[in-house]
Amino acid sequence: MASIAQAVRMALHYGEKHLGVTDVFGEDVGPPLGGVFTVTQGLKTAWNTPLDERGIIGTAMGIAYAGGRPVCEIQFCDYAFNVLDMFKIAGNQRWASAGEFDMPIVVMTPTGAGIRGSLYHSHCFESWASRIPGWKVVMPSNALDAYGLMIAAIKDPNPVFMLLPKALLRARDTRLLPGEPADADELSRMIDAPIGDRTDWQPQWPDMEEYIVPIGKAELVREGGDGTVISYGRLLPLCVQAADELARDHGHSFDVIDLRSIFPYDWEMISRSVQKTGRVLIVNEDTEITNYAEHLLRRVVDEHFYDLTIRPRTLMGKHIPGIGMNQNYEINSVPQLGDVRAALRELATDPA
Amino acid sequence: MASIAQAVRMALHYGEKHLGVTDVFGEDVGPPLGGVFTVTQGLKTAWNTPLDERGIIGTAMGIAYAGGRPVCEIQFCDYAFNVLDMFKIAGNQRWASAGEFDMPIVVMTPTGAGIRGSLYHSHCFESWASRIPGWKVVMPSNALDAYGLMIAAIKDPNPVFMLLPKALLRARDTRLLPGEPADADELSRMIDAPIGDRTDWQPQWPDMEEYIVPIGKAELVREGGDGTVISYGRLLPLCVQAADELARDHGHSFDVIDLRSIFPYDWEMISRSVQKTGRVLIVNEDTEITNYAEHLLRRVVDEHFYDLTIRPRTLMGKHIPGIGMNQNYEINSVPQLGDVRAALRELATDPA
Amino acid sequence: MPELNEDSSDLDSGSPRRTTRTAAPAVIRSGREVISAELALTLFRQMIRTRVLEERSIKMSKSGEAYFWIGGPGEEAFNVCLGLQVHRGHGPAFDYLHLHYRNAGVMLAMGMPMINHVRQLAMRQTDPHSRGRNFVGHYAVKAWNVVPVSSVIEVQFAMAPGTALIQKRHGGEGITMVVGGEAGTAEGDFETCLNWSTRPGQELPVLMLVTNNRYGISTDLHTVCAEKLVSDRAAPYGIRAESVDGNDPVLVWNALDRAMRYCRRERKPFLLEAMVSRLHGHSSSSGAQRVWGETDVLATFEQKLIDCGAIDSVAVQAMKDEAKAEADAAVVAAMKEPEPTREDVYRFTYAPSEVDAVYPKDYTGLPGAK
Amino acid sequence: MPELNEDSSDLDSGSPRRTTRTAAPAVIRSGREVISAELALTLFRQMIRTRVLEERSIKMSKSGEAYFWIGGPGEEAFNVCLGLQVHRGHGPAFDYLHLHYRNAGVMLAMGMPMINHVRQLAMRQTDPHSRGRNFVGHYAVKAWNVVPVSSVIEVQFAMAPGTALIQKRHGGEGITMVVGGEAGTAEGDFETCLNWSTRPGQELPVLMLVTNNRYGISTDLHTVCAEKLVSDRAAPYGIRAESVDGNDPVLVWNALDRAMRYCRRERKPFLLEAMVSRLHGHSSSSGAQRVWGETDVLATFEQKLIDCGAIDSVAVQAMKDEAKAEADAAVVAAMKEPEPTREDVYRFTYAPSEVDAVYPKDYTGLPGAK
Ligand SMILES: Cc1ncc(C[n+]2csc(CCOP(=O)(O)OP(=O)(O)O)c2C)c(N)n1
Ligand SMILES: Cc1ncc(C[n+]2csc(CCOP(=O)(O)OP(=O)(O)O)c2C)c(N)n1
Ligand SMILES: [Mg+2]
Ligand SMILES: [Mg+2]
Repeated sequence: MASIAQAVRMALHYGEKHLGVTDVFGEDVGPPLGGVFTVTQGLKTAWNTPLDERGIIGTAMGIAYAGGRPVCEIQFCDYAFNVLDMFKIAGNQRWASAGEFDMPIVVMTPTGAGIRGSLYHSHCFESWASRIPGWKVVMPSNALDAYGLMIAAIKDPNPVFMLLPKALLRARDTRLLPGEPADADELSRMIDAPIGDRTDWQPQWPDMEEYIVPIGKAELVREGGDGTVISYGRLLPLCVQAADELARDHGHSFDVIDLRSIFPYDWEMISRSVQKTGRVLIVNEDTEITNYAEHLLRRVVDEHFYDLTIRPRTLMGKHIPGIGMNQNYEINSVPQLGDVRAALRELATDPA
Repeated sequence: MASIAQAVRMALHYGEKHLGVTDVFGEDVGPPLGGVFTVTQGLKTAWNTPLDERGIIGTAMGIAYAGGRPVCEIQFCDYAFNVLDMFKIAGNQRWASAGEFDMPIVVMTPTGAGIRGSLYHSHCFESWASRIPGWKVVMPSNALDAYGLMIAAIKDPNPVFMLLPKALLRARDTRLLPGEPADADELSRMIDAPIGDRTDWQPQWPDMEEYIVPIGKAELVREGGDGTVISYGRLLPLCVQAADELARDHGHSFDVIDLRSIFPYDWEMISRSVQKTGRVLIVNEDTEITNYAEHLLRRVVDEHFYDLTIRPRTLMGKHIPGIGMNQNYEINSVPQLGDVRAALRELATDPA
Repeated sequence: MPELNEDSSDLDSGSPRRTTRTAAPAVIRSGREVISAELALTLFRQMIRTRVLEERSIKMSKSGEAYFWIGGPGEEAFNVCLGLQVHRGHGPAFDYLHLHYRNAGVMLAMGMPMINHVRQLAMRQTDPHSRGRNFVGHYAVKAWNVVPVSSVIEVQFAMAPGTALIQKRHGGEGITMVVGGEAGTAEGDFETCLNWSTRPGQELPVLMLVTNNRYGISTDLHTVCAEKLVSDRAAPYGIRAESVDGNDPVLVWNALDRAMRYCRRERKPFLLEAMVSRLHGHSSSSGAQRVWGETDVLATFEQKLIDCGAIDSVAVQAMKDEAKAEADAAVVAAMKEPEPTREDVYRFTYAPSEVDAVYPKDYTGLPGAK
Repeated sequence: MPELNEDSSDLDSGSPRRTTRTAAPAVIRSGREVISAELALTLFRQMIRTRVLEERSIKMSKSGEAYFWIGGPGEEAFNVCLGLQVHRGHGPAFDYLHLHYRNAGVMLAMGMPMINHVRQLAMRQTDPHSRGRNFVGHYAVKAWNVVPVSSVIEVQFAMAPGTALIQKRHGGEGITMVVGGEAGTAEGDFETCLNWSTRPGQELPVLMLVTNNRYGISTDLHTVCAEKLVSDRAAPYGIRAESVDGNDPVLVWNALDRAMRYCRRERKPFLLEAMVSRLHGHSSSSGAQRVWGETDVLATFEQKLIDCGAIDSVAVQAMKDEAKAEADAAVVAAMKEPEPTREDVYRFTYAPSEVDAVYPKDYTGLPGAK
């Protein structure tokens, strides 16, 4: 029943308590705010940094060098673009030093559109992240996965990007996290900071259990024979919804794959499904030129060209310089439920 | 007969004299060095900046706002990764301001491997650049195109990346640029700075003529029916060499397309050729995940899936954190002539 | 418009006591500094207009007529004093402005009609700054050298040397002004501006302006930064600098006047820090509620003007009413204007280019796309 | 090895005149500062070893045994004095070193065998720093807290606060040292280090070290930067700072000693700038020819030691011969070692991970690739 924001917070708490996390930091990450999306409220090791993304990533690297276990935040992925060089360095430390130095850092950052964020709170990061060798990149679409992926990210001794679909941060899971109290209101009373003065507030952490979503493992969230739909993050629920509607209204059924890990990705599951259906659609909201979906499509074409019965497809955001504030911009440049439904319909019905 | 370095230099001189270029600047771009690759020697408006890439791009934007016409350099594209946010801003100025402000800047930067540059003088930039909407991106493979593309880049009132394949910078064209003296030694005496003290040196510029390679226009450098080969920059000459060898030794013939413009690209030429051959191979040296070649492949699959007679292919660099100093790393991670030849051979011979 | 009077903004709260003085003063003083009473009233009127527009904007963000608000309540003195001293025009002979997102007062004082602010806030197609694309306060006015405001903190400080470089070459008195908050000075771009403005023999007429409200969103400056004053950062570069109480219009006016005069004449940089209040928190994302602990420059200036007899409370009320009417009219008009459409998505991506074979006019989607 | 004697390096040129003094001095002076004669000879010997290794490296880059050279001839005093004062070891109780590409002398003084430098230069599989992947001088030694040197200028200054933060918590006397050139201080990362090392109540034991050779490749500092001294940059943050003549080993030793002592005890940052020479230009890319206009710290120190009777020229020559023999032996041995192979390309990309379903051990190419 937790939201993604709560799930990540509880995973970080678990990390502080059991996995040696020493520092959770970033702009407005510490008290009093606990993160612009409440993700870091009440955490013991959370602290506020200067407004300096390069300092955040550099310091995280330094902490990791010295044996600390840092989780840092870039407040919005839109503000990570002055620090790609340091991401590249973090990703190459082990390779460059031939195994002398690991770089166990987690960088979490909200990504994607859907909160009327205009030009600078709507960017995507997965395609950029996928281009930085040496990193792992994960992106949950629900709270349970967020919990399990964050714990995996902390345990992994390599740099990991935890991309959080910002429009889903408040979305509640239908399932309970292991250790979470059954009553959502009780959870909220325990771990959500009160409105107003918080100086004396302390969270009461539920006794959470370890739960891991292995990096590189996708989840098959719907099963069917009329096509393979690959997505993750914010658009995954739309794919599921469209698949369910098409099942109900037209009897089409799809394999819907929640990729969860952008890199490494679960090629085995993709491959198996494509061989079965011969039809594939990859859906994300990032801009459409040199988009990570195009990589997946290339893999599919490389290895399953002769298994495809129809043209393999992508559904992505338009190649434009930003998401406009007026909703007419977003609606017409980022895939919407209607677009997803239409694409799935076509996937199922296009004559082979 | 000019080298690419000389051709760019002469285009910049032409720009200063006839097209209103006000500033050519970057680290070591001005006297005494005139650029680490000699590209800016002797230019009237060339000046040295502090060692600060963000200052370089920011200042270029400011100069453009105030009506100047800047061409700036990032010394190696490997050092552009702390300034992607500013590239994004430059690319969105016109869109964000709904046409109020243009952003006529040219950013030139050496890209790619081939000079034993180890981790930080071997990166590619075209895949990154292609992800920045609002920019145009060009990349010559020979001196004449370098001259014509640089003049086009200067004339274009939008931001343009001029990516220079660093390993080809000293490669001489077999053709003359319009206005270039016929004797290469004479050219060198006229415009190459002397070794040693340069304080009193002045270049003698030949009277160059305007020559434009339109942005978005590819060149068909070889024609044939056994497959379409799309490349640009450093690997283009390897594709041509491989095609010529295969023509001579095995009678295969290919359309070899020098793309020249990464964005916008010449879709018409690609499309026509793919329709003709039904076989396509895209070659570049950038890392293989979320690579620009995968975008082109996706376009081909989108529009010509049913025209393809065999699996469409890409040949790209490996997804690793760097190019290693020892040649065994580069040889085994970046496409070499042998790899290109093998890929072309397969393209022509794979049974439909 | 009945809502107008029902709108109990904090402008109306705390009715200042009337003065007993009779003769209107010629000048308004603060310590040793003065401005003319006439100027003081002009400032005051523009500050009221600014505050009213901001309050109306906050209301819109809560009513659903708009979605996001960010702005400068508490910074009116600084913004208005700045806007009124700009040499407004196009090209390097005039001033360039690299603003951030709290500068409505600058724009109003320069002459921007309220409706242009509202059009952006209400995401209208008629929004001249961004065609309904950008957040409110993200102005862009080519005719006035107001370069596009970006949400990305501090990047404007890396761009400012560029406009100033052209101005230095051009000659004359045009200068570049660049504005940002104090937290943002932690980004390297602030240093870039200091450094690039002082290359030997190439000193640039850049007026660096920092509005120090002591917070970056929720983060108290004193918990993350050791500097006593942001203006101390100028010293290593030999840049002149000053810090001024931004809640005192007399001091702010004169500090800006001195700083601008220096930049205009000497063609060299200056760093001016103004200590300001943040009266509605960071933005609508943090609730935009009125904060009561901080000095309200409008209230204190009003009291001062009344105390010294420069104005009476009737005239004050009239100014406020007038400003509210202006703001309301702007909102009513803007809300009737059309929204951007699907066709707007690609527009104004590329400037027309005679050397581009694919996009000679504007962006039309992927190359060759139907 | 006959080549050894044929190799007429500039070490042998300009034979210093013999001293007439007889009793060896107990201390070596420079103005009011002193070091013991014993220490001076140790420094001198390590400086010779460093110079010899660099000269041998340049030779390799010209002979084709290697391809690229960059290093620190002219900075020997600074580098050796630094290396000898490091608290060497693993973990936060010991010093962390964030070096750049001119610090061979630091590593030799710390005890690195010459061959490990040569292995990297010669791109051998046995190169412990990078397995033949990185440029020479890009050291990485986990056991000594020497974090990987990166070619990217100044990023080490953004990382240094991180290691120092852990050291501050850990207690003890371990400090973080970060080294870079003067041109690089124009990057924002230098400011990041100043700022993050002085968060109120969180001051960090970071010793920021700038070797000022007045050039960034071809660019004269005084043409692009107004600062009088890089060390002036510390002032706004209340950081202690000093500039020292890097061509005087006595002064450098003591300046480093004071700075380190301050950081170790006070757990606060210090900025030390050393004015140094650049005796072979920027790198092999710019020819690596000997530059004759600059002070050669090795020659002047040799003269000083001879003048005061601390050593005689026979002993000097013996030291040089010994160093050359050591360097030559290292080269001969390294060149016999294997090169990396095709199989090395992917190795050491990822650390083994029990939570990774695809790469539990290391990278194996694209996921699921055969
Ligand atoms: C590069 C960047 N990082 C983070 C943010 C998110 N953000 C928006 S405003 C803000 C605080 C700015 O504080 P300050 O510079 O003091 O200006 P103020 O809002 O107080 O006027 C932050 C962190 C951003 N917009 N840009
Ligand atoms: C971020 C970055 N930009 C540019 C370069 C290219 N480059 C290598 S060394 C150098 C000059 C460095 O000068 P300085 O910091 O003074 O150090 P020095 O080499 O003089 O010791 C430059 C520009 C780089 N390595 N990294
Ligand atoms: Mg602030
Ligand atoms: Mg230097």
